Amino acid sequence: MTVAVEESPVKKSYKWVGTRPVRHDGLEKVNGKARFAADMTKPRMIHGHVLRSPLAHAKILSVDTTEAESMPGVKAVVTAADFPPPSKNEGFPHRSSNLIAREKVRYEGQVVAAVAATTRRQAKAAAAKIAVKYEELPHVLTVDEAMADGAPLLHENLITKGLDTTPKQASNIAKRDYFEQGDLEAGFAEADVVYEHEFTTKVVHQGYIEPHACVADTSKDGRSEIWCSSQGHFMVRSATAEMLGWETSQLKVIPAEIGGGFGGKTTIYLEPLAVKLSQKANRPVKIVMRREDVFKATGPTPGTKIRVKIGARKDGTLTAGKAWLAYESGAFPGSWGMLGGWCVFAPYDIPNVQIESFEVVVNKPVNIAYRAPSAPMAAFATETVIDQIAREIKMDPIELRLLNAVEEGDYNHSSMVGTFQRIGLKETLEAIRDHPNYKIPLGPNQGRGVATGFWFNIAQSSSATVNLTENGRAVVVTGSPDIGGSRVSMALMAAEELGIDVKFIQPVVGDTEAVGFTDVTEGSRTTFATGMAVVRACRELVTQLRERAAIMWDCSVEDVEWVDGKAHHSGNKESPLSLAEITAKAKKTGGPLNATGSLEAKGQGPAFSTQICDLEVDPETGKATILRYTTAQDAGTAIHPSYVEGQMQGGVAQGIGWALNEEYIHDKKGVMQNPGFLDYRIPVASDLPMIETVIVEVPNPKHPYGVRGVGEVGIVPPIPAIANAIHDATGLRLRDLPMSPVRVLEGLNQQNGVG
Amino acid sequence: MNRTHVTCMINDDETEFLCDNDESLLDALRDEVGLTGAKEGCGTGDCGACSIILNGQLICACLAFAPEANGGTIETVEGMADGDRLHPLQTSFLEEASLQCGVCTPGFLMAAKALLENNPDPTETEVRYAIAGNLCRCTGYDKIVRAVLGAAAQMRKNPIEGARP
Amino acid sequence: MVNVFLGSNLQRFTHGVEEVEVNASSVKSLIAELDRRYPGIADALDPKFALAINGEVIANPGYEKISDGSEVRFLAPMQGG
Amino acid sequence: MRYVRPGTVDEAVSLLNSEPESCVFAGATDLVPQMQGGRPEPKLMIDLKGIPRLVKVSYSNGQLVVGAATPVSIVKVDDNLKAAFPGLSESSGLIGSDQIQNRASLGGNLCTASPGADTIPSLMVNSARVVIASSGGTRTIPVSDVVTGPGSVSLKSNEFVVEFILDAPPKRTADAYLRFIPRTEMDIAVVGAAARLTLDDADCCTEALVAIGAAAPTVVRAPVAENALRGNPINDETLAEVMAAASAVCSPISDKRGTKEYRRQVAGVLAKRVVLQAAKRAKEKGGAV
Repeated sequence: MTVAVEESPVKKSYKWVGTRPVRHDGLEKVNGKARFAADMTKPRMIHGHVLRSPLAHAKILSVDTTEAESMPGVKAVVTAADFPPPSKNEGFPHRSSNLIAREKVRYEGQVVAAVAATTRRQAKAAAAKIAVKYEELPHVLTVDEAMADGAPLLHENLITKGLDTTPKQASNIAKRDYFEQGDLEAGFAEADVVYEHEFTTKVVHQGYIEPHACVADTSKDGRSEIWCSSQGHFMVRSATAEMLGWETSQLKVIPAEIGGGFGGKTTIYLEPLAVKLSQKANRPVKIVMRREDVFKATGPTPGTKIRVKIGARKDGTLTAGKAWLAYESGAFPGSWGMLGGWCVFAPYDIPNVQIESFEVVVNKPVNIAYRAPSAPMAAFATETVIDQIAREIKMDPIELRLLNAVEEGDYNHSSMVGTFQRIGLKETLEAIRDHPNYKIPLGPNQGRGVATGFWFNIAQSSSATVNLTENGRAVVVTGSPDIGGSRVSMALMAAEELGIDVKFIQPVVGDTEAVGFTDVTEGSRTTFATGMAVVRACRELVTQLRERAAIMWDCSVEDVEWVDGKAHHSGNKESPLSLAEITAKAKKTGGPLNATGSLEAKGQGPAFSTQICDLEVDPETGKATILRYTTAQDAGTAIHPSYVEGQMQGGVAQGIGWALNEEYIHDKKGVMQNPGFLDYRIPVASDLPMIETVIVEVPNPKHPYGVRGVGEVGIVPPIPAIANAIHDATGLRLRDLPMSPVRVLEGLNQQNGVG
Repeated sequence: MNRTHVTCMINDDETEFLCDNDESLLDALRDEVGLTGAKEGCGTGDCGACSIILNGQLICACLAFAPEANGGTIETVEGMADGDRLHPLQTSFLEEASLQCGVCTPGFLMAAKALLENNPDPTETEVRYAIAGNLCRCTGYDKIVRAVLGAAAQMRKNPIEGARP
Repeated sequence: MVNVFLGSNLQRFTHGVEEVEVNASSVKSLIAELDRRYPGIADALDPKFALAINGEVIANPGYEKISDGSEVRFLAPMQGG
Repeated sequence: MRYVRPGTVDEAVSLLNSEPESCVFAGATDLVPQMQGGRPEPKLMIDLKGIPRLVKVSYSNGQLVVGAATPVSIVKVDDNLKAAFPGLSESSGLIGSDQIQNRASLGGNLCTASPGADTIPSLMVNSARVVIASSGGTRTIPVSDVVTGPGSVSLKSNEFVVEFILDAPPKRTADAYLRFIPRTEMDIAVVGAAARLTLDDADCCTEALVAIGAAAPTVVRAPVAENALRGNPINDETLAEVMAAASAVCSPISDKRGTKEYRRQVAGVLAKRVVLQAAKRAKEKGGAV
C-alpha cells in the first residue's frame, strides 16, 4: 500500500525517526580519513594561485602576464580574457561578473588573474609578477555613503528598480521594495505607545572553518572533473558551465566533505579558474584559498541600516508598524533588503504596516546567504522595539509576543507568505514562558533578554536513489552535501520506511552523474525536501518488494502488506518475508531492486525560535559575559534530535558572536583590517555556556514526517535577546552592532555623564 | 631543488620525508606524508584545526617548520585509535553528536587528548579553556564539551582498557 | 476567482493596485490573464519568480493548478543559508 | 632558506654572524603569520630550541633564570616561578591558546616587541634583566631597555636574547597581571596591566611598580601611580589616584582592537584591579621564597 508523500502526518512515535544513532559518516570524521576539498590530490597535479585586487575600487587599465608566464614552474595563466563576457541579463548573484574582474575592480580581494605552477610557492611568486595597471576610483563602504547624493558609482548603468517613477540617473541603489497594508497613520493614532529607532549592523562572515578549495582536471576531450566543497555540486556544475560558456554535460562535479557553509558555499569562487587553468596546462589544478582570501573575497552578510517604528495599545495590542531598511549587497545587486522587509514584522499580527527596503551596492565583497539571510538584522530592530514597548506598558515580554503572535490562519501580508499554515510560534513562546530558566533570579549587573525569530525555510528540487543490496541492506544516494548530519537523517527516514535497522542503511552523497538534480543545501531544506525524495523512493521500493513477495508466494500483490520491514500475506497463509529474504531472491523474481524519488518540493513550513539570554555586564570594562542561554525552536519533527539540537546551538553561538564582537573593519582605503580569526572574533569555547535546547514539535502537515527544517532560524533571535539583556542589566539600549565592550562602555559613560 | 630530509616517528611509524625548509609542518604532513587529518583553517595558529602533538606537546602544525620535526615524535588524529579500537574521545564525540561538518574535529580531538593526559578530571571551565584554541563554527561547543567530559569520566573509570571496540 | 497580490515592482502595471481578482485555474492562465489586463506584466516578472499559494511558497512555479478562492502572491526569488 | 638548529649559544652566535639575512626563532608563533603577511623570508632560520640553556627554568642563589626559548607553558606551571612571580605565570598563561603556549617564549614575546605583549609588563614590574649574546660575548640589560617601539628592539642584528634573570622578591611582595580582551581567549590584549607591590606589616605599601601594556607604542611604567602607592595603604583614595595616573600615562591609538578613549579608561580599571590583586597576594605571602 503506497501512501502519498504529501499525506498529513499525525504526531506519532516512530521506530527510527526521533532516535539518535551514531552518524554513518562519523567514523571517518573522527579518524581523519574524511576527505575535505583541500585533501584531494591527483597525479601530476599543479597548484593555482589567485591574484586579487589590492584596491577597493579602480579601473583596470591593463593586465600584463608576460613576465609571470616566464617564471619558473609556471604552466598556465588566466585573465578575464579567457572567459566569455557575462550575459547582459546576468542577475543575482552576478557570478560571472564577480568571479573575475573585467573593466573594473569593485572591492579589495576581487580576482584579477590566476596562475598555475608546479608548486604553490612558484604560483604565488609568478602571480606577483603579473603587472596590473589600475586607475584608482573613489569608493563607498556603507549604505549612507553609497546612497548619498553624488556618491561614486559602482555601476554606471545601475538604475533603481521598484520606484514609482523610474529614475533617469544611475545610482548605487539597485532596487526598492515597498509594501503597505491598512492605514498606517490611523494605526499609530490608535496606539498608546509608539517607539521609533534606528539600528545599524556591520558586515559579518559565515566563518566556516574550511576555506574554499577545489581540484579541477580538464581532459583533452573538453570535459572537466571538479572535486570541491560546496553546499550544492549541481549549482557548482551549472554556475561553472555558465562562467565558462560550456555545456553542463562537460562538467562532472564530485562533492568533497564540506567543512561548514552556513550559506557561504551556495555559490562558486574558484572552480572556473581551476578548470581553465587545468585546460591550459593540461594538468589537474588545485586552488586553496587562504583565510585572508575567504574574508576578503567570499560572500559575507550585509551591513544594514534599519529604522523601525511600532505602535501598541496599553493592553499590548500592536496597532501599526513601519520599517525602512537599507541592506548592503556588496559590489553587485542582491535581494537582501527585500528579504529583511519580509521578515521584519513576520512574527506579529499587525493590522497597519508599511515596509520600504533598499538594495545598495558598496565596494565590498558580494554578499551571499548567511543562515536565515537578512532576518537577524530585521529582528534586531523589531524585537528591541517590542521589548521597549513591553517595559513601557509593564507587560511580560513573552506575554506581549503571545498576544500578537501569528498562528495558523492568520493573514500576514508582511511576511509575503499570506495566510500562515500550521506554525509553532506560540508553542515556542509558551515553551520559553514555562521554562525554569525564565524564572532564575538574577544578581547585580545581570540581565535577561528574550526575543523571537522567524524564517521562511525553502523547499526546491531534490533527488534520491535507493538501491537494495542482495543481502537486504539499502544504499541511499542523494545529491545533498551533508553539512551537519543530513546523511543520518536520510538513513533514519529510509529505515522507518523500509523497516530495517538504520545501521543497515548506507547514506551516500552522489556526484552530479550518480544521482538526479538536487538544489543547494540551503534554506533549511535538506531534511525536508531531500527527505521527501528519499521517502518517495522508499515507498516505490516497498511497492516493488510487495510485488516480489507476491511472485514468491504466487499470489496477488493486493494480498501482500508491508509491515515493519516484512511482507505479510493478508490471509496469513505464508510466513512473513523479510526484506533480506526478498532481496536474496531478487535475481529469480525480476532483478535488482532500486527506486528513485525526485521532486520539486512544496509546502516547506516556516520556522520560529524563541530564546532567553542571561548575561552579566562588567560596568567598568563594558564586557558582557553570557551566563545562560536557552532556545526553543519548532522543528516540526526532529528526525535526529541530537543534530537538531546541534543546529539550534550552532545558530545561537553564531548569533552571539555577531551580537558581541564580529564585524568587518575597513580602513579609509577600503582595505579590510581584520581578515583573520585573531581579530575577526568568533566565539571560542570559553566564551559560551552550555546552550539549553527545547525542541518544539508542531509537525509540518506538508511533510511525511512533519519536518519543518531547522538549520537557520536559530540565528535570528540572539542579537535582540542580547541587546534586551544588556538593557535589563544596565538600562542601556544599544542599537548598533557589535555590542562590543567599547560600545557598551561608551554607552555607560554617557549614561553616567562621564567622558 | 634543495630539499631537506626529515626522519621522525609519526603515529608509531618511522617516517621519512623531503620538505622545503620554509614549509610548515602542516603542509609536510598533508602534502609530503599524505596525512590529511590535520586541516588548515587559518594558517596563523588562530583556529586549531591543524592541532597535532609534537614531542609530547600540543601545537598548531601550521606554525612549526617541517624540519623541526627531524628526530621527533608526532601524533596526529590518524594515530588516535588503537587499530579498530577507537580512543574514548573518538567514541564520545560520535555518541554525543559533537561534530557537524567535522572539519575542526581532528584538531579538537588532539587538543582534548592533550588535556586529558595532563588533567584526567577537568571541570567544564577547564575543558572550555583547554579547547579555546580550537574554533568550531557549527556546534556552539556544547556537545564537544559534553563529549570531552564524558570521555574523561570514561577514562577515569576504565583507565587501562580505555578504548572500546 | 483568485485573489492575486502584487508586489511594489508590479504595481506600476496596475496603477498602484496591490490586490486584484483574476479568473484563472492555473499559474499559466493566471499570468496570461494578468498580462491581458495589464500588458507587459508577464515580461516584468523576475524570470525566477516564486509564488505563495494559500501560504505555501512555491519556489519554481510553472503549471500549478489554482483552486477557486485561492490567494496568490508573487514573490521575488528567495535564498537561504 | 636554510634551517639550522644549533646546540650551543656560541654555535648560534657564529651562525648569526655568518649570514646577514638570518633570523633566530623559538616558537615562530608571530614569525609565521608575519611571513605570511609579506615579511621577507630570511636566508637562514636559526632554531634556538636546540640549545639546552635557552630551554629551561632554573632557580639558584636567589635568582630565577628563564631560558629565552622556553615555552611559556613551562613558565606558566613552574612551581618556583609561580610562587615567586604569580603575575608572570599569569601573563605567560594568557598568551594565545595551549597550542601557542607550547611554542611561544618569553624571548619571542619580548623581541616581537608588540605593545600588547602580555609578558613584558610582568617582566618590567619584576625588574627583570635579559642576557644578550653576540660575538663579543654576553651583556645584561634591563628588560625595559629592549623594546624601542612597535616591532623594534635595541638589539643589534647579530644579537639574541639568551635568558631572563629575575631576583627573588623581598618579603610581603607579590605581582599580578590582568589584561582586557573582548573574548575570554585567543585575543591580543586591548589593554594590559601588571603591578608588583611590597607591603609592610601594617599592609602599607612600601614599594610599587606598575606597568601598562597596549596603551602606548611600548609598554610603559606608571610612575605617578607608583608614587601614589608608595608609603600609603591600599584604600579607595590610593586606588583612585592609581586609576587616574594609569589612564594618564597612556598614549594609545584607536585601531581594530579598541579606541584610544577605551584603552585609556580601561587601563585605569585594570591598574586598580591588578594593584588590589597584587596587594592581596602580598598580604597572603610571608617572606621571600
